[in-house]
Amino acid sequence: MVIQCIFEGIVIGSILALIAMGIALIWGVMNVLSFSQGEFLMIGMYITFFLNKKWGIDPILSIPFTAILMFLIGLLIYKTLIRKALKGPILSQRLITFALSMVLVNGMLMLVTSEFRTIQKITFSGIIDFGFLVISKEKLVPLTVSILVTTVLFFFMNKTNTGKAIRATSLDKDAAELVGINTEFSYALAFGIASAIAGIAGCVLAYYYYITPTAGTSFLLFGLIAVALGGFGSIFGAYIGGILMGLVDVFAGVYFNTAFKYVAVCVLFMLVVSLRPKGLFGK
Amino acid sequence: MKVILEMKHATKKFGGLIANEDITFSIIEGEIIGMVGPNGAGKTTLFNSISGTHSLTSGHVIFDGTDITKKKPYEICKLGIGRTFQIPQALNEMSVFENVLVASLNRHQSISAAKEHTKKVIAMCGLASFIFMNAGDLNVMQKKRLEIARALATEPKLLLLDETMAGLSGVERKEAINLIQRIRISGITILMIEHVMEVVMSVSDRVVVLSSGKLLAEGTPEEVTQNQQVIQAYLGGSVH
Amino acid sequence: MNRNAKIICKYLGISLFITILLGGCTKYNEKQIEHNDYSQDESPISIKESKEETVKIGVLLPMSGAQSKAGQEVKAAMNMFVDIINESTDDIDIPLAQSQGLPNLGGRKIELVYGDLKSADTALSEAERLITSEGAVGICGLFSSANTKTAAVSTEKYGVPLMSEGTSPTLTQKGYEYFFRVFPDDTMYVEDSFLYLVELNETKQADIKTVALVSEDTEFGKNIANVEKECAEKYGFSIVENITYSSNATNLISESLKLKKADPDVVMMSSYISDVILYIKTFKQLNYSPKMIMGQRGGFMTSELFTALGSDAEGLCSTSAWSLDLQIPLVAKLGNLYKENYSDGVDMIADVLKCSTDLYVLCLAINQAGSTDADAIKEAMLNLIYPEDKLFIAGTGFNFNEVGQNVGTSALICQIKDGKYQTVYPDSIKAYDGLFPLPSWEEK
Amino acid sequence: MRKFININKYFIVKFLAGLLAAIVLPLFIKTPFPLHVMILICIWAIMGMGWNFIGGYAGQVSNGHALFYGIGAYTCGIGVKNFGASPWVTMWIGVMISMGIAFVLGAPLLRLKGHYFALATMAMAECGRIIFLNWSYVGGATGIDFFDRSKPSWYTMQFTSKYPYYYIFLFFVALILLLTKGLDKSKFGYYLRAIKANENSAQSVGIHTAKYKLLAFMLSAGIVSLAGSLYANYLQYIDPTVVMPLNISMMICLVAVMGGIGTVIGPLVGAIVLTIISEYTRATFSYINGFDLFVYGVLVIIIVLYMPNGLISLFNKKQKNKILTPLEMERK
Repeated sequence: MVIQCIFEGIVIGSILALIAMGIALIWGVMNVLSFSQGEFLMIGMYITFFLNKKWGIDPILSIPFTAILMFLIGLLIYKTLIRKALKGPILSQRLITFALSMVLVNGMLMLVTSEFRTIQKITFSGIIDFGFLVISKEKLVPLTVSILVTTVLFFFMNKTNTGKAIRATSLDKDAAELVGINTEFSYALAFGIASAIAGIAGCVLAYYYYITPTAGTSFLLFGLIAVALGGFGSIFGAYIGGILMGLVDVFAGVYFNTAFKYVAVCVLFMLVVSLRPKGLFGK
Repeated sequence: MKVILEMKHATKKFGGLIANEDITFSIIEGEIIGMVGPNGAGKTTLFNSISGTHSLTSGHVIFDGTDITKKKPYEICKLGIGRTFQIPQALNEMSVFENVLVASLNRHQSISAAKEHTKKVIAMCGLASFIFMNAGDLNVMQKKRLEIARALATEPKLLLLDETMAGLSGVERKEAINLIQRIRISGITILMIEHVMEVVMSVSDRVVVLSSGKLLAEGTPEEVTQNQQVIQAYLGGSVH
Repeated sequence: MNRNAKIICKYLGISLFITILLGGCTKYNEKQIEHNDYSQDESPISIKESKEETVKIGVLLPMSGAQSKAGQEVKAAMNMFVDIINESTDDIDIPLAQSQGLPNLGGRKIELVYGDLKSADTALSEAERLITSEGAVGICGLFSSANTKTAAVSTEKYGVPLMSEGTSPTLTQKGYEYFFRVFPDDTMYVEDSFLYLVELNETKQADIKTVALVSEDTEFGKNIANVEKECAEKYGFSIVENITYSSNATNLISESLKLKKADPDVVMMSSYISDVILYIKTFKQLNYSPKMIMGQRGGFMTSELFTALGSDAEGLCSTSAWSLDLQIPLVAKLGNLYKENYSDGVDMIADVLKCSTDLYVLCLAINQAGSTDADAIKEAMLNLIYPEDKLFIAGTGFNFNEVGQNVGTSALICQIKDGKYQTVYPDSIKAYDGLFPLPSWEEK
Repeated sequence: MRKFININKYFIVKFLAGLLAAIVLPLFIKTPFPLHVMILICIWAIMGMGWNFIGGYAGQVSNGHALFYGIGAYTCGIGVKNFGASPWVTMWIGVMISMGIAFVLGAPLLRLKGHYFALATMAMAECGRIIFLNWSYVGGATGIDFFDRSKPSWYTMQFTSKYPYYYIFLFFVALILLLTKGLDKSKFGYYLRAIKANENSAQSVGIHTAKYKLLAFMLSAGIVSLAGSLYANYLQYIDPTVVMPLNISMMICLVAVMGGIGTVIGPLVGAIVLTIISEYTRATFSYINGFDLFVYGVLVIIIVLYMPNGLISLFNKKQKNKILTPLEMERK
């Protein structure tokens, strides 16, 4: 049971970690708390769904396409909306992303109705039953993908020039501009990457979650908390924050009370930030 | 000859880094003390320790007979220490007048009395023509003025000035020195960090020299400039 | 002084502008509404009879959010009934179908006015808007119990009949004057599900002893859980696990793990569609196959269940008030009419029929009363005459008691077989023998 | 009192003119729906003004004020239902409880900065919602229903007509507007603004920042709780999904931001505009699924994007560019 809980906790954590990384990126670079990240996840799920329905593409194969498409959507939203919003006060920025999430959910509702859909044609499915541990193959996908994405993102941010430019922008925008970094480009890129990651999260989540315009909303709060828990500005922190949230979620549910499991998550978060106001790995 | 501030073996560590080590000196009421030292000597750290931004790792700060080592900045301000910041921290989005008004409220309970006081301080600091400007829109010199005005409005006994002259032109500097003299005449003790030696030498009664976190020398400007250690550590480059 | 005058003018100007805006929020009818504050005996606002052609009925449906798909289906079914009433429809042999409009009101036709049902507090304001601005003489729609309570604040205040299928037994205990429910409440549904278990034990030696209760944490789930606890005790089943969970959760792992560990004979669930999908998928992933899953309508009684879960939905049971396979010719006729002309090929399901039947019954009562006055409608409702051979629901007819509950109704239990709801209980109307226990996931 | 409250006479004229307009306005309205919208405006205005103290003046953006809204509503509901108390009394008990909770939670949470504070308050409200949802004494998910058509009276604050509600709520709006105005140019108001601008320099000029932040948090919690009590009495039914969802917390911010945070009448303006948009779009566009909220969201984005300092900046523009003489300044 404990092993099962750990496994499931890490799987849920992986999804949260993917959302959290996108939020962490936007938070770190633009200092915006993005409330629309959950909706990017939802759009990613729909892209995956329609690819699957039309051409029978397996969600895992649709990851590159979804990521690129979401990247472009992210860029578009950045160019049309966020760039202007960044000139306003921080609170307005946050509320604009909140209103954006409302627009995306309801726009999607108008386009595809609220019908609950699931992906039917899946190559990875079935279970491996060890008795003490049941591994569902569908769940190995989020696990692997989140580790891969984290690693790629980590290397991108630390080893490539573009990544370094984004990090420099996040540390000090003016200084970065002085040394010739195109901060505007960094911002756009960061927002695009964050959307792409949310899209990837949508792909892997579509493996076993239902798809509906409001599906992303419930992930948002926990994604946000995972970022703050891990300490913003660090990709690694967001990842650990996500995994930790997943574990707490499952263990609190199984060993404490299912009705209060989210209370446990929230209380843990409040305790951590009361003691460490910058999160576990924040500097 | 009343001692207003006493530093006793003040030591401040940030993790493994020692910013201030065993600093002991005292300030007498009515003096102007200049604090000099190369960059990274720990001057601002010492200021922060005195004003309560952070507390000392060991040692004591005694102000006017009270131990203020562990006190919070606002308590220290209430006791009578006003400070400016090296990088001006104006209350942006508030007007110059309001900036100073907030500080005046430290000693004045009623808004009207505080306003009266604010006007005096603003006039004294020569900011009268900017009172309706947003503090964020001021230039650096004006911001530094505002810093002084704000510290002054809290009606301190001791004023800590952190590099208020840096980056000022000759004329502006003269005005600033004038201001410092006026402040002194009103009976306020001043401890100032300053890089501009000309200013330090001309206005200070005594000078404290810090280097690498330690107290190197203390004395009148003349004494200090002749101190061999000081010349080596700080002025070394220019004396040949 | 001049400046003061200016300011006053400015403010009055702004207020005027706002008044116009507010006025624009509503389409004014030629109705005069008189305010008559603080009188307890009469309703505060009396709506003078107008010479309008149509009888307006307010319909509250979820237009946005997760339930809006169900809302659309209800809307389609309601339109079907409106067409049946307004046009002369010969092949559907129910009262009001042959004539055009309501004969006792001089052939006045029915018109639906819609409101959005976002949450419990919008139910109140939208019901009020439909009554006072749109001139609705009755309110029906796809209500939950919570929404019904707030909508009732408005309908009671203005004295307008409210037809709701909110199933909480508390609704009929509150002493509402103008509240009516055509179909059973939770007590009947839950009682029936336990009776079915007893029957399984007797006829099939199913040996069911333990049940686990799973309920979502809003009113719907909580109420049912309470009734289930009472019934389990009454019929001698032991509850091995009682799970309350947050609806629209990001995962239901811990809930499912707990169930798997407790391993009850029957899992009784009250969940909305989103959670049903997630539960079934999670069960499958954890290789947990309960012997029986007994749903309490909600998510188990939606057409999306089949599209979302496909073959995984096979064998799920749910209580219901109606089923397409009822052995009544009218049922098939209505079902076909709906499927062919109104819903783009989606089968009619019980919740959709329930809400639209509400509308139909309301029209019957209005016609019988011969007036749109609420008290007359109530009077007619309590003495509703309906030929029993023209029924299209299970039970004996429309006989409302004093608190507004139809006592002529009965519950039934359906199981999903071959992508359809098929009645398995009660014995008298069952379409096929229930499947118990469910096969494991590999065998499906 | 003179040194605490500082209201000039032009404000009083404006205030009375506005109040007069607000009192006269409903007399021209013949249907209850616009009156309902005006009642909602009052509720949102109270909430926005309450939130404004901590979020607008002190700059500590709380995204969890739905908790206090819910506590206010619940205290009223329980008081009326279980103890037969008058809402006039219970609403103040609710204010006390909210302030108490704000005091306890505020002490650790107010140490957090920026987004962390927002998230922590969000988590706080979410905890509150789940606890109330599962707490059977307060009715749990079933909520509290204290609608009783037999007892309309001033004692129970239940009326068959909407007019008394409107005027009661308007009274509280006026009261809190005056309170805000009084505090706006007081020591408290200046201190909060200084904290918002720069906590370090605020401390350096002798402001006990933690204390003032906590005071502002408690004050705003109390006012929002008051709005909750009033709304509960108007709706006469409450459950956690009505009074405590995350959306309410965000909407409170939105009301204040739309009008202009840190200003006296900003939240009021925001409440008027936002409520009218919200109700108008719902009444007009709800025929298509989701269209009303879509339009609503787009309008919100446009307003917040092009008026980042709130609608109030439309009115204030002229004054900002004007150079004031010292005489005029004194009035300010």
